[in-house]
Amino acid sequence: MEYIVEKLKHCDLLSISGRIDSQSAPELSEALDKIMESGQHKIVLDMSEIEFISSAGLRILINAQKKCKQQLVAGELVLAAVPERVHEALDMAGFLPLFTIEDELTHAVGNI
Amino acid sequence: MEYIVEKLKHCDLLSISGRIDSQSAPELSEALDKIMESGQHKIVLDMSEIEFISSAGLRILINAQKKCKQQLVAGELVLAAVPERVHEALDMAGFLPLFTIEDELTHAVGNI
Amino acid sequence: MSFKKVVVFPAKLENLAAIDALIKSTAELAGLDARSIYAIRVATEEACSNIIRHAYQGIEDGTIECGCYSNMDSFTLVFRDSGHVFDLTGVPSPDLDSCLEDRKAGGLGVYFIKQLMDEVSFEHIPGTGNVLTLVKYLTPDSEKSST
Amino acid sequence: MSFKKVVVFPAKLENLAAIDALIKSTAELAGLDARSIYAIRVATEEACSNIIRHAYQGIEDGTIECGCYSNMDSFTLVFRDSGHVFDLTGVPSPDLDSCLEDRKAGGLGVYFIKQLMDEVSFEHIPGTGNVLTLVKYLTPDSEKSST
Ligand SMILES: Nc1ncnc2c1ncn2[C@@H]1O[C@H](COP(=O)(O)OP(=O)(O)O)[C@@H](O)[C@H]1O
Ligand SMILES: Nc1ncnc2c1ncn2[C@@H]1O[C@H](COP(=O)(O)OP(=O)(O)O)[C@@H](O)[C@H]1O
Repeated sequence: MEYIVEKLKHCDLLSISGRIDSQSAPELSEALDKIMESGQHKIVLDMSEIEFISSAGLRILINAQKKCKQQLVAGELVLAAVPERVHEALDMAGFLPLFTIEDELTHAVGNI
Repeated sequence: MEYIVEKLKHCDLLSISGRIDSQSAPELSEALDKIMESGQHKIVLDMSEIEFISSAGLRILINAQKKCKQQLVAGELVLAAVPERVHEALDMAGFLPLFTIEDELTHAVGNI
Repeated sequence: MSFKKVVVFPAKLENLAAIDALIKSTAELAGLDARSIYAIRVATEEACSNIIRHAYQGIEDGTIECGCYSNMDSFTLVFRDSGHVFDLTGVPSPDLDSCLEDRKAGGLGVYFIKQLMDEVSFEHIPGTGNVLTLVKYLTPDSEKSST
Repeated sequence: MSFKKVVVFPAKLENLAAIDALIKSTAELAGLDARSIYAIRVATEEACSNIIRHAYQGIEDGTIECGCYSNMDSFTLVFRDSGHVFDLTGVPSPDLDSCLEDRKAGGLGVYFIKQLMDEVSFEHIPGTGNVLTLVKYLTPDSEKSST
């Protein structure tokens, strides 16, 4: 897994790529934690370059979404540019109702 | 010239494509006017698909920028994903200091 | 086409990518369609990460034997370990309908395995260890896309 | 290579795209580099839209004769019209440094023509009309990229 964080006015944009499994999921967790510790709880996750994700990755997403939404001024983790296989995993996990999912990165960043 | 407007929470995203000359510039003007008449003065212009622009197009941009910035709550026309030739025309016109220019559409939308 | 391939890996999280590469290339060789291959890869990650994290919890130097068996009708994965005995076929489905606050973060792995594979069976062979067998049927579609 | 091409267009804004297509294909044929071709296209739009909007202001059924002349050293455009006489070579440069509020929206066209072309000359031939001549030199670079 590789990632880049871009700090924007309205949100942080976290772009992750590669393989997210039990081995690499902690890196995703740290990346999200660092953003939240900086005080930003509006996060757009660019998932377009994810090649593989297992339940270990999904676990990180749900935990981050909980933290974002628990803030006094509620934040949100928005999932953007979700590849088909990743979407199927989110569906199988019953996560679709728990996240805003945007096809276009610009919409995600513009609407958060 | 063709265009699409996408209404986002933080701005309107206007994507224009094709040829902007003295013949088609009025269409660009109308598109921008319609957005401003709707009350939105934060506008991101996606220029990535512009094939050709003459001074007639630049004239529209400067007029729109003036209107956006004159608002009580100042807006802005941000130029995004500017092709090289268009950038050269903006430079030649001395417009570079008058606009925020963002390489990435997501940055433009996320920072406006 | 019918073949088998068996490889033993040290039970470490850093080997998950290597296990995935083995399973992926073998499933491609077996002519499975892209959707089935991805399903098998996810099931494998879930099964092997559970073995590494749970079956070998507190145990050093464990191994996972990954066996791939392909024939005309199906693609079978057999994972063998000598860790704690645990029959995942008995794990109940997680609650997928609760609201965000009540939603459990974990407990999806076994569910994914059951959803993604056509047969899931567990056997403990005393003296030898745990045997988890996962089967994916080759659909006419997947056979077609194999040509 | 040396050639010429002359086409007459009705002086209407809707013909700007057709004029552009002519100039572009001719400049490509002349072997100009992409940057020079774009410069010539912009200069042409500025010149022809000024003829349509200003030279023929209040005049119906005007025409623009577009001539392209290519030789080893240069690419020359000659635009002829029979509208109002106007020597654009005398137009002063716009102020490009004022702040946004004071910036004029127009007055860039003639400036662009002068910036983009190597020679700009105007002649009024009584009884015939206005002749605007724009020349772009072929640089060694543009000749190279023509092969
Ligand atoms: N191979 C195994 N050995 C021991 N315990 C296991 C094994 N696989 C699963 N478990 C138990 O079953 C539970 C559910 O597993 P799973 O659905 O993969 O979710 P998670 O691993 O995220 O908790 C685990 O928390 C663990 O207690
Ligand atoms: N061919 C022409 N015939 C008559 N007047 C012209 C012609 N070209 C330019 N002009 C005059 O010169 C001015 C500057 O032209 P230009 O730099 O192209 O800017 P713009 O057309 O945007 O005003 C025009 O406003 C017009 O008054």
